[in-house]
Amino acid sequence: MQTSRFAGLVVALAMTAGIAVGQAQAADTIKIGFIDPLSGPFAAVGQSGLKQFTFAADELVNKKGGVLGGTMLEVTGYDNQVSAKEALIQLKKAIGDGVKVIVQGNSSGVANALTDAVEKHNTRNPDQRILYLNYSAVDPALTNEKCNFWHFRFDANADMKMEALTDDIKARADIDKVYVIGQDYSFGKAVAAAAVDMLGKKRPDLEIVGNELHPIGKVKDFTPYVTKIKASGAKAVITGNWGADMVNLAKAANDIGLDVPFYTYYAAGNGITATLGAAGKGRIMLVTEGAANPAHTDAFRAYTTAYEAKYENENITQFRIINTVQMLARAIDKAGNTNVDDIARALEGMEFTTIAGDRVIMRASDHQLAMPIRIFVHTDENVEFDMDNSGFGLVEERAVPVSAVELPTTCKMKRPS
Amino acid sequence: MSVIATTGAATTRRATFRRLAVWLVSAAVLLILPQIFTSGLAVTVMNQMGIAIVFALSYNMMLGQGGMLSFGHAVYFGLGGFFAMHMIDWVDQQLFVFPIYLTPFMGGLFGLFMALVIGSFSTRRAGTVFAMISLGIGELVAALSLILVVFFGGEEGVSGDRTTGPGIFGFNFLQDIEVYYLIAVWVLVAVLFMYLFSRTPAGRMANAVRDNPERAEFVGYSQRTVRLISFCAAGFFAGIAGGLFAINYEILTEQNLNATTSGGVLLMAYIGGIGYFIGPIVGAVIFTLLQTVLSGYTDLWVLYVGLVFLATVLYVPTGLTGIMMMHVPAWRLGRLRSLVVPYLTMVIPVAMLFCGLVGLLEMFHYRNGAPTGEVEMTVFYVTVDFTSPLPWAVFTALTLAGGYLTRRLAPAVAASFQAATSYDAKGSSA
Amino acid sequence: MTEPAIRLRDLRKNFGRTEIIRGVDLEIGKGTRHAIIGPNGAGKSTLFHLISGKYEPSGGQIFLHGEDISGKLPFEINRQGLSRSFQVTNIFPRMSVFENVRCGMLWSAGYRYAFWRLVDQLRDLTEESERILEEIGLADRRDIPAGVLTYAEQRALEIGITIAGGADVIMLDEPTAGMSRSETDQAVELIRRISEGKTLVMVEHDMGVVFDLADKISVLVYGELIATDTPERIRGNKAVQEAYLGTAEEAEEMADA
Amino acid sequence: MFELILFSILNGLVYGLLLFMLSSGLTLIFSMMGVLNFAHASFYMLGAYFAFTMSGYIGFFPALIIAPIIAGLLGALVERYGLRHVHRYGHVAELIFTFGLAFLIEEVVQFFWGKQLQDYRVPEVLDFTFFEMFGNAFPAYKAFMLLVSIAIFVLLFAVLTRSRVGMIIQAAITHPNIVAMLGHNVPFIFMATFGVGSALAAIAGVIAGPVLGTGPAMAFELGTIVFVVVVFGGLGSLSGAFVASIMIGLIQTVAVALDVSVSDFFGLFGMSFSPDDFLVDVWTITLPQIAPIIPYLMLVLMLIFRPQGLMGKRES
Repeated sequence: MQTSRFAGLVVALAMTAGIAVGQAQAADTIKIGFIDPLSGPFAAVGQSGLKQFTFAADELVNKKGGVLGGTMLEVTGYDNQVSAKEALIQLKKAIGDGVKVIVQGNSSGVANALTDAVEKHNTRNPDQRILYLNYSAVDPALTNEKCNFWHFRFDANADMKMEALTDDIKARADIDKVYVIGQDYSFGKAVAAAAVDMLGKKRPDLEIVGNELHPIGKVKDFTPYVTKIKASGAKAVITGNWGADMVNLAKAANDIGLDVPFYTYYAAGNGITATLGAAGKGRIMLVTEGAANPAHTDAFRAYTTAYEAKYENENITQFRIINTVQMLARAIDKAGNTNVDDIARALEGMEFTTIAGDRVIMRASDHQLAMPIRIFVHTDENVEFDMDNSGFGLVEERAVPVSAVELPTTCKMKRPS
Repeated sequence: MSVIATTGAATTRRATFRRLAVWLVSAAVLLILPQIFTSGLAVTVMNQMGIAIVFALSYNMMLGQGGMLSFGHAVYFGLGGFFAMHMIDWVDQQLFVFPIYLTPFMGGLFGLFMALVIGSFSTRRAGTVFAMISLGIGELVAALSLILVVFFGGEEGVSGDRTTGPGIFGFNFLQDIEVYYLIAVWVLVAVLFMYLFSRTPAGRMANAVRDNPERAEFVGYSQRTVRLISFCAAGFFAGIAGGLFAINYEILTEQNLNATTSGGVLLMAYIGGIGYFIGPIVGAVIFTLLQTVLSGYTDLWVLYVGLVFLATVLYVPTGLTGIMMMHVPAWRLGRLRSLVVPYLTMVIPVAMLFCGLVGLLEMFHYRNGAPTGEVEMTVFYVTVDFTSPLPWAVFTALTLAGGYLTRRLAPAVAASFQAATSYDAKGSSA
Repeated sequence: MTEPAIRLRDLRKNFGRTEIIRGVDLEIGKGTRHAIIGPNGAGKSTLFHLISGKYEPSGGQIFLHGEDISGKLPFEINRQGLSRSFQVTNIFPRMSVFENVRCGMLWSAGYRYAFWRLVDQLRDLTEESERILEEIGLADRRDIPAGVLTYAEQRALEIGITIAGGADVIMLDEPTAGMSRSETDQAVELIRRISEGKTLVMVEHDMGVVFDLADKISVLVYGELIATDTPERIRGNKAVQEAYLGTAEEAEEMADA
Repeated sequence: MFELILFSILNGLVYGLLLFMLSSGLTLIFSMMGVLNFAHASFYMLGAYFAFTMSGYIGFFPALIIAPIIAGLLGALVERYGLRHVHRYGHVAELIFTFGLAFLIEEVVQFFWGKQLQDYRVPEVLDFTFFEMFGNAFPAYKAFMLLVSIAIFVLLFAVLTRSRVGMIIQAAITHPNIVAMLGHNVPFIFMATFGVGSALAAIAGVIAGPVLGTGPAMAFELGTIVFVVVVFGGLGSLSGAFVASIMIGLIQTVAVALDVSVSDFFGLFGMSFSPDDFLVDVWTITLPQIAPIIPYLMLVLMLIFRPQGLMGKRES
């Protein structure tokens, strides 16, 4: 007994002392802090994002000589465990490590916390400012009432995506009944509200036969929901569901035999495509930026091939990460120094041609990247780059141009003098 | 064994002085700490520790002191925090004037109120029934927090600005270091009051009810009321911790009251040792270090925390504090020095075992997610090629040798420990 | 005539269909030492549990100092001045011996659920607890956890907790069970001292103890009282002797005593 | 509406019987050892993961047998080297141990299989529509789940009421001390019970994995619901667990079908609320919206008003 107690003590103490699985620290780099989940239930998405960032920084910037004539970009992961509290701690940690630019994307809740914290930090510590590049959090508020000078969004916000989605529905006269289902939290509600609003304007004839919220992450079997959707006679379903809620919804639809399109935001990659498999074929539509199948440019084709060769089980799931890295590098070069305010000013209004050939603009008024949005379909036919090594992937069905998805903003940007 | 307290006035006064000295020293340490750990991260981590200390101690008012195992203590932490956050917002909107630095008290009152409401039915029974009710309430409140947007702000939560209210001594809490001192004061006050609570009739009877609820009823106490009082006090101090959280982070979200936070506080209290007043303090400090610092080094940190927790439950149910306290008799007897050599002989094998295990785990983990073609990784500042059998062999050998030596040496160390702490050994004194 | 300390009127208790206490009427006068005896399974402990509030009566009434306490909760009954010990040691094992005794007196000393007073500063409590520790002979065990005391010491502590609150009705459930002869003698002396001027009700198997201490004895057989009388008369009571024939040993003991 | 409810009831049964497979094991363990096993659903998860990996090599049906056996053996080891050790520190320590174990198993699963959802699919032989009802397909795999659940239920019932082992177990449930006196090897019985309980959970995992998803969060998601079932049904009561499983299965599915909101309810009494009301969130809550959290509400209410549960005899 005493023995084991003692052994326990030593192990515990040794662990407290800190396990050193250290990373080498290169000198003279510009540090980018990647603050997203690296452990816990959402770690898969975070880990994949970190790889995509590191790869983009290495391939597209560092291998081409870096920025400012030879300074390299260094991406470091900070585990925020998708918690606002941890994100703020990690932000402090990153600042302590000399990070100038933070990137984050998973969860609008965390994004709201971070943008708030960054603004406060920058106001309270003018000599230690940091830049926040949001590559995936889509809450419209971030570039509207909550906008600030140091926040830039490289993903299309939820309203823009809904604009694209409803444009697609507008073009399909066969869809006269739509069912909206989502997770019961801000994003799910925002999707529902935007869908009702925009469909009402674009298709007054169309009937919304169901508008439903379910608790997030608590529903084990979606069969009753799908049964209800089927009974309503809906011709299309709109959902903002992600993760297991998305997969289970699609599986239940397949089981019941609900053969209508599902317009989704997050139904691909990180195991979801593989899990959906045949169950989602032709049924799951994904509204997102980017360009997967077929690749629009050789450059993007080569890039994707190289990435998938390096990481066997990974895919380019977040095209916007490439834009984020490239535009940041260009802004640093344009600013000519690493002053955060200068970089931010350089980013404002920047016009850029993406690796896939799209023209995008970082709007100065609200720091929202104006970009085309595409509707993809989940299928195993004509797939150039599949996902999760499943044979299934996303094939582009339709592209909605920038002009159609540009929305006015309520942002009143306060710029530092 | 004739250590009877000679309750002379002099002894009492000396005891009182000694007790006072503990608090004064603690205050001094809290004052000096930021001079030693000056980095922004250190201050951030210390702020978090302060919040965790109050929260974990409040939890132990139930588990350790009152024998109530709760799986939903975050509810009071979170609700107190949300209320304090709204207070800060109301001050910001100039609905009324209230000093921000006192909002934790309001958070505490709200936590107390909610504890009173929920405790009125949940404390009727202890044991499994209480644990299950706390679990159910925790799930309900967490789920409702996403539905009731007006109060909880949905997924984004509620945020505000702590700097707008009337300041104190010229502090407006613009910088984290100012918040540090605010938290330090609150921690000191809250810990003092939690300690004093344990010394009141209500606090003593909480221990009695924990030990033997039936007997407590036969000396005039309703076990339910005793539990309710502890529960409310725990809710109050959890609410204070929530209020501190609101000031420090300026945001509260659903995560502050969900099962993860509730589970975390149980881990903290238990690893630290629920049988001692200071146990949860130790646990909160260590858990915060693991969560914020270790997580920067390895993705596997949660696995390590799980291993430490399970090892604690299995082998040291008295927690880390219990291990320290085990040595008090040896210290009293002046034999602590006799343990130095045996402990040192253990250091090497245990370190070997530890390095070997961690190395194997880390290599296995890294290999799973490594990019194609990359075969190198860094373990313990050494770069290794995980495709070659050599590092695997080295770490396996370290594990096995360390494990073997630990087992071999353990009885001798245990024997020296026995000798050092046993009263019957030669020169028995006191 | 003054109101008796305890009065039972047609008290009944059944568990399911099994009747354990079948209509007991009893008066226990103020200031008397009253023993309840009877063969195993007669329902003595159940009777204790009924009076002290651990069990709720199925029928009948219990009066403490003339007030109806039937169906009240243990702590309510305790607050009205009745304190009891247990047959199986029932202490606060992780608290110190001193604290065990102090817990016994917190309520009656008027401190109730106070969370604004510090126990260590309550001189009266400390002194009174230490006095009781002296009385039960555990003064030198003051600061060790009660759980590590020897059996006899725990029995003494059990009594200490029971009397700490200064209740005027004290019920002891087999206070000397499992003790050696010398330990029993000490316990008897202790009980005699602490019950001075109080009403004592006890269940006891040791006839020596019973006849030594009791002013009055009630005999309970199969849930019914067959006799209540002074020790001398009980000894000569035919019905009692018959009842005890089944358990010869105790009958002999009774004759010896 | 009628067909919607009927179909929901059928699905509710599938889900309810699955819950029973989990809750029966948990109940057995609780009855014998007095331990509410927090890690029970972790064995459900292990079952799914084992079967997922094995079915790639030996096929689904052999995995259906072997995965639970391995999980059961693991369970027995946990009892032997973990729980038995902690037993001396009391029930609270045991509860905390199983809590820690659940936490650790989740991490270990992520360590070996990663953090992603696993592509654990319905076996091809069962991947077809069994029948159609009012235009809704009922997949063959669900029928298979129903069949396995019922088979397990019947088997369990038969073993408990007809066999010698069952007699001992039943005796142990009601009079744990007496069985020890009869000379049965109680530690072994404990270990075996824990193993069998874990294996039952693993079977549930094997068959539910392809339908409800196989990922690191699956244990936690279902674990609390199973807790609700056993506590609601009455700790230590198999029949209570059965009734509660079916009830919760049905409530969760049927509630979804009924689109009623709080304001609809008050509307019955002629009350209405403005959308600007401070409590607007409360008035607009609908039954489907809260369907999955109804069980927790039921749990809390049951514990308040009848702590021994629906059919339980003892409290803790």
